Amino acid sequence: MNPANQRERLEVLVDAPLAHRVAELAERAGITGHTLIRTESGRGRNGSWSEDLLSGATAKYIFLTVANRDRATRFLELLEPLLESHGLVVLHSTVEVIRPERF
Amino acid sequence: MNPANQRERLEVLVDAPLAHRVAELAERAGITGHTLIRTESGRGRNGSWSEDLLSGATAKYIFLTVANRDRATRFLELLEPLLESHGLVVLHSTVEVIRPERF
Amino acid sequence: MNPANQRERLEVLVDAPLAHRVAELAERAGITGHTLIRTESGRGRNGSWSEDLLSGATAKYIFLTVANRDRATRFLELLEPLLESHGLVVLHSTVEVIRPERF
Amino acid sequence: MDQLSATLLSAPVLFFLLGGLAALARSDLAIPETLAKGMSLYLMAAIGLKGGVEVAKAGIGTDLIAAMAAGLLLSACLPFLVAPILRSFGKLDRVNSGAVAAHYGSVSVVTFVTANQIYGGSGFIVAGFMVAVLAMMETPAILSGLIIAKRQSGNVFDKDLLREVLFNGSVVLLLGSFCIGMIIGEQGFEPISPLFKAGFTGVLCLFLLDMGLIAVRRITQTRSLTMRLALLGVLFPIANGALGVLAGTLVGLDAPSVAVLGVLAASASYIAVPAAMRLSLPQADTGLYLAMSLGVTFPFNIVVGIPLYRWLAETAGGVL
Amino acid sequence: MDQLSATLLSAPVLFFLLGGLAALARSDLAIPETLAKGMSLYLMAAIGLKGGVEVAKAGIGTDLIAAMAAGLLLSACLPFLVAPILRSFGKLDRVNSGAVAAHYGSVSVVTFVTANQIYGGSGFIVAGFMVAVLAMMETPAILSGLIIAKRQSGNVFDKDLLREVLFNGSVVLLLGSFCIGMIIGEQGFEPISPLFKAGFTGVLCLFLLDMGLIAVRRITQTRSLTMRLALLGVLFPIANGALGVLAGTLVGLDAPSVAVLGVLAASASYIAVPAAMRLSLPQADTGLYLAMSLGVTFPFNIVVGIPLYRWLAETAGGVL
Amino acid sequence: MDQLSATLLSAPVLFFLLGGLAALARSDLAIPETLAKGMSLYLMAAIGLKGGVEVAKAGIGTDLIAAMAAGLLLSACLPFLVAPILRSFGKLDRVNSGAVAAHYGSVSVVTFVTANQIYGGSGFIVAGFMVAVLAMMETPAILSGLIIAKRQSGNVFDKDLLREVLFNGSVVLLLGSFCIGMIIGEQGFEPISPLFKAGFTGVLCLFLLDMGLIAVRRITQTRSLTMRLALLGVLFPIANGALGVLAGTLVGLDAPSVAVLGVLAASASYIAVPAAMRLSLPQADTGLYLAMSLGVTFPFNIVVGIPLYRWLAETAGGVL
Ligand SMILES: Nc1ncnc2c1ncn2[C@@H]1O[C@H](COP(=O)(O)O)[C@@H](O)[C@H]1O
Ligand SMILES: Nc1ncnc2c1ncn2[C@@H]1O[C@H](COP(=O)(O)O)[C@@H](O)[C@H]1O
Ligand SMILES: Nc1ncnc2c1ncn2[C@@H]1O[C@H](COP(=O)(O)O)[C@@H](O)[C@H]1O
Ligand code: NA
Ligand code: NA
Ligand code: NA
Repeated sequence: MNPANQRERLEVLVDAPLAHRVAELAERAGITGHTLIRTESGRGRNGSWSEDLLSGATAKYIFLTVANRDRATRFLELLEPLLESHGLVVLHSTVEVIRPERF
Repeated sequence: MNPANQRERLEVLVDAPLAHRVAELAERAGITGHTLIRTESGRGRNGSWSEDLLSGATAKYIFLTVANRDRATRFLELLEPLLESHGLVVLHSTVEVIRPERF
Repeated sequence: MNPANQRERLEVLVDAPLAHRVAELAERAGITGHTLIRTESGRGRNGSWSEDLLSGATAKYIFLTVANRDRATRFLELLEPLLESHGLVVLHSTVEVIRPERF
Repeated sequence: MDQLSATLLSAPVLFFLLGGLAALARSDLAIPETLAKGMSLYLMAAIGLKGGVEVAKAGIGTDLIAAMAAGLLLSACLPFLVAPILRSFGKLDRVNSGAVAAHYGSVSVVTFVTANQIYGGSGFIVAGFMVAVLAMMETPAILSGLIIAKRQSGNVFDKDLLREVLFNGSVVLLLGSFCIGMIIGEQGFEPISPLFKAGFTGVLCLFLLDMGLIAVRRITQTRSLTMRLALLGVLFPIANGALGVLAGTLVGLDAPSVAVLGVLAASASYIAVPAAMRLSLPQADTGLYLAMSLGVTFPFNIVVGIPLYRWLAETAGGVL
Repeated sequence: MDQLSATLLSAPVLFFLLGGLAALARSDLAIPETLAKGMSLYLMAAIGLKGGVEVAKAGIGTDLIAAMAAGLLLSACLPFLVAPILRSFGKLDRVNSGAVAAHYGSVSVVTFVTANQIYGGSGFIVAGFMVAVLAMMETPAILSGLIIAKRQSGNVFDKDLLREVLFNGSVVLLLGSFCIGMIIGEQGFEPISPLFKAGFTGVLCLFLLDMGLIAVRRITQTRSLTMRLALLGVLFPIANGALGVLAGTLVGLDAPSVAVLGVLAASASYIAVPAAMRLSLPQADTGLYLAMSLGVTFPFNIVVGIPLYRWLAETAGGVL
Repeated sequence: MDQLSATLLSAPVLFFLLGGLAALARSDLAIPETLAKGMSLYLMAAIGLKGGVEVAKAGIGTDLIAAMAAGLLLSACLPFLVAPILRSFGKLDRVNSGAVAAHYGSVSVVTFVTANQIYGGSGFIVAGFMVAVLAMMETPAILSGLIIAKRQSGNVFDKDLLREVLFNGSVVLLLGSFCIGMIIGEQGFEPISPLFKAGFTGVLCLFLLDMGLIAVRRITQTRSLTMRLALLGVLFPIANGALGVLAGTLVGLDAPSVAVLGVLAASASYIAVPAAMRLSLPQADTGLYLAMSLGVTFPFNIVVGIPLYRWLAETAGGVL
């Protein structure tokens, strides 16, 4: 892998009604792009959930964003206070991208 | 990356009607959480499929779980016998997590 | 990780009506399998989008495929000309697979 | 009780029971979420239109004002009555008791619709303007619940929440359809009545089938519903329903409207409030409030509550 | 054959053909999966209710018992007749022949519904209780298919499967609606008849449009449908349909019910069985059994089979 | 203008305005995409059937041929009139001006349907065959738009695109239902008329509610809609509508058909064309053409255009 092309890949599991708050934080950290991925259901320490359009309270998305190290670090700092209260799960890894200047 | 925060990321592509069996195996391996991700369609050696709510026989999910090495290894052992018969695809990588004690 | 089991993981964010073109390129590169993952919405330099079944013009999928290095490289070469015109985002990482001869 | 068996043997309630039994037997019967959402939107548009058309016919009277005032008061105050009991007897913390209390102050559209259907089927006709009361009662309870939950910390409200409260989708659709009904009147309603009137009871059946499935699954999936809380899920609607009947009788509504005000007070939200709580009180236990509202109170109201509040209304009308 | 052209020129069958042609032309016409699922649930609820209401009117007779017995026998036995041919002539292995055989023992709700519609349209009225027979025939074939597939290995059944067989969603919905129809009777059905009766044929048209698309796509996408298996997909319904007609005539049903028992025997499942096979025989080839059932047998029955089994039933009635 | 207030006070248009207001207030009211897609398919099947049944009654005359010729010409030529203005006044590049121009040459099914509904409601009855004209006008503009966008580079068409143009889902459904309507005639339509006729206006209301939400969100979300382009989004329908009225009058159609040809020429596609553009001109700005077509031109036509083109048609009929 070419380290110049490496960027941080962040995945945040977030409740649907809160997704746009996470997007705002990403934007505040200077991250310009993200993609929300659809989930079906899941289980954690707080029991199981599945998509529920009726109450709109239990659907979750995976917020996926790729960014350079600086922005990723800033984003994680901004997320910090929400982690416990909002029950977020955050995964962090690295990927190689094409046209790295975009991220 | 801080190795103390590293956990195993397992993704299992599984038929919708079998997803809860995979979840049971994960639980038996001591894994407390997972998320099912929605797919649309795919192609493999056995031809192509796409989501099909009518017969309920051809939809698939990606079963995503993050766990420490011990549990991940146990889970993979439990999955072993299903791999061939159930046509599972298993991907394994590592991620950095926040609050690693949860996984 | 056992390097003999390592394969390339490619994720391509692609517009729904163009997904089957990407699949054709993968096949031309000798890649036999892929999975399309559903997304909900996203934001990039060209503004934000969300799934839109009415016009069918703004939905996107994540095209996920796992392949050995040769095929992955060939696939990326074939994708090259589409990157700019089709606004694709390509992520590249490595995963460990079970039954590596399949990929 | 003749009322009770008439309720239990109506098609909508039978479909609700079928859904509940299917979920108990752990059948794989399931109605896709998207369709449930669509049916819920349809029911709101239809009930709004119907109410508006009736008001266009009957005119707006002082009854409407009185009923709205009573409804607003109930929605805003019930959470404050309910919350202390959730904390002491129910053993919930402040945040969860605020979240649950907001649900009991607010209302359930489908309980309202089912009550209208069952009452109307036996000639006990509810006034059209009660739809407007339904819409008004959806959101004040959200503010009360948040005040309870956040009494100490300063910022109770943010702009997201305010929008949620004022322009909540179900409130907009109910009030909007109500206004459209008032504008188009009976004549303008005619071309759309095959969809919104003739199809109504049938859609309600399918929707209640799904609610039966959801109600039972909510109870069996949750980990935090204690016996005490389940008991409160039955006692709250009885007490709140009685308060609703009392309020309606005092402001001088007719018996069917009094009964429906009882139904509204007794019912607990499962649309507007859960989404607002997820936004404003993400620490609260979603599984818990949905289990209480959808799993316990909703079935109780559909099966027992609807005839009960009618009986209370008729009794109160005779006594007061 | 006058029957055949009457069938071919009815709106539901024309929509089916439209879907097939669109898929052949590789048009991008598509009906979202969720809506197809919703229409399928609607059709089951409607047909169940309708049958129940009719039984409430006509009463339960010995006919019902006779038809149920014949149906159960057919569903349980047909897989054992079909499987050896799939192995020898069709060249399938044990597991796949068991899986496919289960589909042919079970039934297709929409073939049943379409037959009812087309027969009824020309005054050949099918008894309401045949809906119960339809429901009973859904799942016995699953057990037979598993016995065939797993003859050697010990554990044929597990608890997931048993639940699938007993409380399969479509069985629960069909039988549940049937019971609700019996309870509410004609009078209770009236308020819901605009949705469940007036709307029925129209929804069937849209559903068959989708089935036409699916049928052709199933055939073109699969890799494992050989000419031999496609041929069996046409021969099985003819043979099974004839057996169904024979059984119905022997137990003394009237001609329309005999014809519909033929339709049931001839039809192949595409809802209950595929999901059960995916669960219990994951090694079997999903593409294959869906291609045979949806891609070959379903269109054959809709276009040719429905008039054919009627003709057989009328002929057998005269001869026996 | 009496026409205008009759339009504005009809239920479908009021629901459209409700959707627009809700989106302006940033309410969270939303109709799931799948249901919008389903309603759109339903409207196309229903309008196709209705047109076919009417043609079966009235017979095919020279009117049909004249209207089809005029429609084809309009669809193929309008992009060439519109594109230069998009480049000069609108300041778009070649690719984007071709993409946007294709939308204005093609047509909007729902604008057509709403016009039919509103005209028909006041006894201004549009001929059934105009549905066939609608279907014919969907796709020629796609080819014109691509010729504009790709004038230099050689390969304008590939096989995907050709299929898209010839067998586009909405064209197949419209023409297919039209043919089915012609085959089954009034008698065969009767059993399906509760769904496709009685339910029609109601579904149109719910669909327009969603279109109101979408229209406003399209405008507020896009970054590339300049004031100049928004102005063109209003001027194009007026000019194209006048050309459509002129063409219809010249080929000798009756006033209602002339008005509807004006509506078709004035309307901009939001189904067939955007998907084709995404496929063939992926570099073009999706947000831009959807904002112009759905956000500006669609609301203008629904609220102002429909009465305007009728007035033009009646005036032109008197003058020419
Ligand atoms: N180990 C895990 N792997 C994947 N997803 C998880 C994991 N733990 C929790 N989740 C997801 O995060 C949600 C909330 O987790 P919790 O806060 O533990 O209830 C769960 O419902 C899962 O969807
Ligand atoms: N190389 C691959 N990359 C991603 N997904 C794959 C790959 N191979 C197979 N799959 C998925 O796994 C399913 C089953 O694969 P198979 O057993 O080869 O038919 C396929 O339909 C794909 O959805
Ligand atoms: N940094 C990023 N991380 C994740 N997804 C992205 C990122 N940038 C762009 N995307 C996705 O790619 C789409 C197109 O990007 P763009 O071409 O920048 O508008 C966006 O709408 C997002 O869904
Ligand atoms: Na209440
Ligand atoms: Na059968
Ligand atoms: Na046009």
